Amino acid sequence: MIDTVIFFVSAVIAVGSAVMMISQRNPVLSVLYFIVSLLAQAVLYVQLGALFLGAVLIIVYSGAILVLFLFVIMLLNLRGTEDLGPTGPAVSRASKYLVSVLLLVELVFVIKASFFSAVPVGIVDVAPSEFGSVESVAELLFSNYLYPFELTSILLLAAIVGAVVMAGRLRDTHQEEGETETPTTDVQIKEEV
Amino acid sequence: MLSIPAYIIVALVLFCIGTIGVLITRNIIILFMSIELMLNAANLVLIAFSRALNLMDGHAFVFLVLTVAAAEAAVGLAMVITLYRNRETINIDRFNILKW
Amino acid sequence: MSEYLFLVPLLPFIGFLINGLLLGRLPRPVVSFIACASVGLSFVIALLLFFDLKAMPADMRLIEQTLFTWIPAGSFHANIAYMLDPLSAVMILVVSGVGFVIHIYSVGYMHHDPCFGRYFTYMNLFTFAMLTLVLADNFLLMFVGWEGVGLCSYLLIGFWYEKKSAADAGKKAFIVNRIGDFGFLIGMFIIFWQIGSLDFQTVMAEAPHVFIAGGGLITAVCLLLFMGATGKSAQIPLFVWLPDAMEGPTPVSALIHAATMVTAGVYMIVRTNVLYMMAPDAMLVVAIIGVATAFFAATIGLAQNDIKRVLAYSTVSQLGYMFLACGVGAFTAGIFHLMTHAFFKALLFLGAGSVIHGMSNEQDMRYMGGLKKYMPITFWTMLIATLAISGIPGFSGFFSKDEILWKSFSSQFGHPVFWVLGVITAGLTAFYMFRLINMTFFGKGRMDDKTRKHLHEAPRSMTVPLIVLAVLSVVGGYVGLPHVFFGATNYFEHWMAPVLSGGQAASHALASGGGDTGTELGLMAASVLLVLIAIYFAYLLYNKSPERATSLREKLSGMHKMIVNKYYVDEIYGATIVRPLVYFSLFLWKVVDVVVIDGFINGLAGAYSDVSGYLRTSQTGRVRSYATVFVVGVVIVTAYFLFG
Amino acid sequence: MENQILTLVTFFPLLGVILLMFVPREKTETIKVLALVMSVVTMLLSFWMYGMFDPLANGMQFDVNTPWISSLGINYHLGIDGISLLLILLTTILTPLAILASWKSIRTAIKGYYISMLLLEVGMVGVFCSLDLFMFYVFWEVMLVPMYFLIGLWGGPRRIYAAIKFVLFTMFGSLLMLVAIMYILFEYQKYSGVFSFDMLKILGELPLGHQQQLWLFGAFALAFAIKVPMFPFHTWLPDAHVEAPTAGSVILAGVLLKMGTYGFIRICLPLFPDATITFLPWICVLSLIGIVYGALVAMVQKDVKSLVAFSSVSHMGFIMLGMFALNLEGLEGSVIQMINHGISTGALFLLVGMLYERRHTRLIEDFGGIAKVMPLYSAIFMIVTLSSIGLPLTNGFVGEFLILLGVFKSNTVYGIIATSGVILSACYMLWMYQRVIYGKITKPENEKLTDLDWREKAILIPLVLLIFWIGIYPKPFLDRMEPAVKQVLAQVSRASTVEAEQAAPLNSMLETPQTEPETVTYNADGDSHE
Repeated sequence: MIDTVIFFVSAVIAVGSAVMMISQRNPVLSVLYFIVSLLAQAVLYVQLGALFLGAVLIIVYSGAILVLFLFVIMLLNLRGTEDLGPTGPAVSRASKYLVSVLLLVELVFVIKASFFSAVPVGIVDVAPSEFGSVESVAELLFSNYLYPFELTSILLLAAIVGAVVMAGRLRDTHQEEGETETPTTDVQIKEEV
Repeated sequence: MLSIPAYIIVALVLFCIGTIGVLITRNIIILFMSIELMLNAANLVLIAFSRALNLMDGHAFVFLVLTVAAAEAAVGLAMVITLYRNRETINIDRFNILKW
Repeated sequence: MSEYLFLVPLLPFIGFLINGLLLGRLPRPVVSFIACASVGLSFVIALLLFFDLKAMPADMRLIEQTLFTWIPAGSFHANIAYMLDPLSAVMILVVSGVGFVIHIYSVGYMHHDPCFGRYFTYMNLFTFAMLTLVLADNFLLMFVGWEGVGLCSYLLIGFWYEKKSAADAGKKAFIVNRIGDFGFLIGMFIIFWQIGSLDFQTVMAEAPHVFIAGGGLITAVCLLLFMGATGKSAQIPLFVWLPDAMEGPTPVSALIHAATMVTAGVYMIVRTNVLYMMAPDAMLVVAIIGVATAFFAATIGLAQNDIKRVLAYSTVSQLGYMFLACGVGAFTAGIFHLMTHAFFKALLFLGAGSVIHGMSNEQDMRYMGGLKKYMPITFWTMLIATLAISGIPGFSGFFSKDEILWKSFSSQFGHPVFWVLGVITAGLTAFYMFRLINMTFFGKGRMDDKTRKHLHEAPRSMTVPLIVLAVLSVVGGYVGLPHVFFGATNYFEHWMAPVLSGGQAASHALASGGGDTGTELGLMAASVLLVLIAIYFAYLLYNKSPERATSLREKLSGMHKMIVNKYYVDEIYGATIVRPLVYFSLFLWKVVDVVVIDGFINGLAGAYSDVSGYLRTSQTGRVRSYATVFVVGVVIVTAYFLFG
Repeated sequence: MENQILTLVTFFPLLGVILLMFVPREKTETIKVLALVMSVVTMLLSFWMYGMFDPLANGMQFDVNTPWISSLGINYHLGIDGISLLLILLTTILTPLAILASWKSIRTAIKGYYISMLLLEVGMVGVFCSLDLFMFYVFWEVMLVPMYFLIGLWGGPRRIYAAIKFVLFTMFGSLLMLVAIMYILFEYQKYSGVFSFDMLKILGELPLGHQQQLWLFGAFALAFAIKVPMFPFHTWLPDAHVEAPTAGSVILAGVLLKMGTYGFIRICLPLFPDATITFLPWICVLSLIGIVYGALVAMVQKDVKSLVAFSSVSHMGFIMLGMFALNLEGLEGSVIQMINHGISTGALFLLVGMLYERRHTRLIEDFGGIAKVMPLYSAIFMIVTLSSIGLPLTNGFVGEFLILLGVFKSNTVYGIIATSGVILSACYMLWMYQRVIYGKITKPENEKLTDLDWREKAILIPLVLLIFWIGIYPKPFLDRMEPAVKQVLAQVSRASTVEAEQAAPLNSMLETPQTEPETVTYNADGDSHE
């Protein structure tokens, strides 16, 4: 009984904060709402027996990636006050909402049609003991999914190099001022916005 | 007692909110975050199903997806910075060089 | 001798080749010698062949010679083959004889003309084509000659091509001839379609079995062939080109537009008399058009001031007579008149030529007058010719024209109305001919004194042919003396009889028409009387008191203007046929071709580029709109799988 | 060596092209001479072939049939009969004349020009002697490309539009043809189990239902009708001619138009006899319109070349009408008229080209009084005009007379309307001739025009001789094509009788008079010797 209550609360929080996230003008607030939504999702993970992944989600994902977002927002000094130009015509905005809702309805239909008929397991009782534990995930990762695991490491490496090269400081334009190499990336930020 | 479809429906709702976010917002950062949201919605579905089928593959998969999400966010944000550096704006509609 | 038949047409052709290929390089005397010699030689051969033919028994008079097969196409065999029978014998004698005389004449006439060689080349080519036409043994070869003479008349009318009127006249002549040839061609096709061959012998033999006498098909054939004849011999609908053909040099008018080419139509009808005898209503049409043309042309001739135009209309009128003769079944009379007409009309034209030559190219009679003392020979020879053409007894014209008038009255196909119109036309002919004589030779000279000083008699090379023709136009008549005059045998009729033997029914019909000589003499007297009255009137108006002519002209001014402007026939043709045709073709080109077809295609291309232009706007460049399209795609696909 | 003669004649110009590649661009003289020598040698080869051709034998001669792409059943199958022999001769005679004619008029990219001329010749001769549908189609397309360059690169001011229009028109047609060829291929495969493009085999063995024949005939007929050109599809011709260089128009009018009519004779008539009879009234009416329409519009043209182009539309209308009279006279007339049209219109374009070289204008009113300044030119122009009008003793008459005869026998009404074409052709040609040649010299530039030099004489004299030779003694040509024409007629009369009643006025055509050959058992000696 308690599970369904937890489920409902966290589901509502997740959806609510997600909605708040996309409707914010100030990016910082939207990041924070996103973190709240992630936390709610982590609760759902735990309910579904994915203890390890819940933790990973909180620590790695919202801890690292979203902080990176925050960091970039601070870097670009965005206060949500930039003029983002006129919002598009109402009809195109409305059509976009409509399309997404339509997508939602269809997916629900898909789930209704496929799930209840094909997969017998609708309701499940308690999960086996170490279902979501770290050992089981790790054991699987290093057996069946070894190649993808290694590949993701290369992927991360590529991402890092890419990010540094792209967002690195503009060495060539400043060479002539004879400035010493400053370790930190000095991005030309225009004061006036 | 867990009703798996409920979790999936929540995931779908999150997914569609992510879609709306991508289509509506004109701020690149929020656009990225909406994409991240859609990714997480997908993870939720994976976990729900792995729970329903009692298979750990779902978890492994989610783990990999998270790493990809991280890599993608890093590169994406780097691009945002370069874009901002060139055009001093983060309104995505300004970048329409591909216009006919 | 008969194997030299092919030489008759071939010699002028050789003359043509020599003069043509060595155009600028031969000195004038050589050119004129080659030209005249070739025609002269072919005349001599023709004469010899004539005597050969005469030696043969009457009903077997035929010389044939096949050179080579021309077009062998399955069931259709056309070969180049020449045939000489009494009819074509007469024709080749006339053509080569008169042709030779005119060649001699034109040596003098064209003496000062820069394109001397080109003139004689065309003249030789014409003689070749005319001889081929007359000697052909099948319709196709005759058609070759037919178009050949059409071409030569085009070249010779437009000889002085720098004059726009001459070039136009040439083009007009060719096109009108072509319209005639259209009918001739279709007539030939029907004959071939029905009989399967185009040779005269087979056609004349097979015709009675294949065609039903008097039936629709045979009438159609005859009318179509007659259409060809009207085109070539300038009869009512298609006569407009002959008066304009006077733009060419005078000897050309004499040879082509008086003596030979224009008579090709008559020859063709006489050649196919078997067909015509089987289609009486076609004969009726021929007669009607003949007499109508005669009368109509004579009226126009009354008011013409250009000496050559008067003669041109007189030719049209005399041709009308010949067609009248053929129409009433008197083919022999037609050919006889053709022969005599060739003599005196050629003489008239050559005379007019020497007059113009003397008057330094002045053709308008109003500026002439009193030339009698300056050009005695020309005057006397032209007087003889005028007497002949008016039908004064003793001259050739009388015998041939009177024969036609009598046959038009008495023959089985004839009708008194034909005779009445014929006699009136004879009167008119006499009137305008003597008007011409009086205006040019009598009265006081109306030309300015510069030309008066230049007035001179034509040189010997021109006057000798005049004299020769004058003799012929007197003597020519006695060949065909009607037997009503003290029982003389009509040599010409006997000579021509075998050719008409094809239509036995016709020949005895003619004989029975002979009837009582009394009426014949009576009619003859009536026509002579009318002619004398006309002559007196002409003398009265144009010699004694010219002012009376002017007063008469005012009184009948309306009618006079009509005649002077040739009943506006050219203008009517221009307005009803030529101009609408041009506008219709302009319409076809500008509207149908450019607007409709090209418009459709260019429109297609335009529409294609518009559509692609429209589709292009979908590339807005904004990432978000692309994302929307993604989602829409996903929705559609899932919908398809869900509900599809 | 004998049976390889066809390959030699077809691909000898290709050898010329290869040799031309090696000559450096700036040595224009050597390029020109080499191109001329190559085309003249091809002409001599075709004369030799003409000598060896046996006029009496039925079926295809000099037959070469070696498998090429055997998996698809494509054979390298060449062979000619009377009709293609004469057309090949026409091609190999006109090409050297065209090359000689463009000696001075072409100054830009000379090497490319002569290469495309020789390539064009390969394409043309190939079409005339290929007996394999696939090869027929390949040569058909090969011929299109150089023609496009000829019009597109060396043409007049609106050359791009004209070239594209020309290519699109022909391409549209030939795509339909490709579809039809494919259909036949699979139909034959279904029937005999093996793929084969071989015309003779398909002709001999493949039974085609009436409905199938209709569609196939439609596809092929459209492709050829555009090429002929027949009435509604003709608008590309005047543009192409006005913009093409002199040599281009000579080849275009002289030979390319014959592709369409040749296609009808070689493919449409024999392969689809039933459809031929069903479509007969349509094609006859269209060609009649073509005759009258072409003549009328030609009358009001301002530009001599477009006048001659429309006259070609009219003449080709005659040829089509003669062909669809479906009797011996009509078909022989139309084949001989193809040769005549090639010669007389080719000569006309050469003459107009010579005037264009001197005065750089083609408008009729810019001329006048040429006869005074250029007498020999005017004389030749007169002869060619007469041949195109169809005056007896010139080649035009022989063809026109036979066609009219044939048409008259098959349908009198068509015959009468067609004969009116004789008058119209006289009108527009003579009117043009008078405005260009006769009259006083109105424009000062016309005074100092020089008469023909030796090169131009060398081009025109052979054509004039041909005009008179065919006009006076066409027997050798008519004899050579007779067996081939009888062959085609035999194949067409195979049409099932059920069709005959439907086309009532034409029944007189079916029982052609007594010369119908003994039932020619179709000796498919063209069988590939597996």
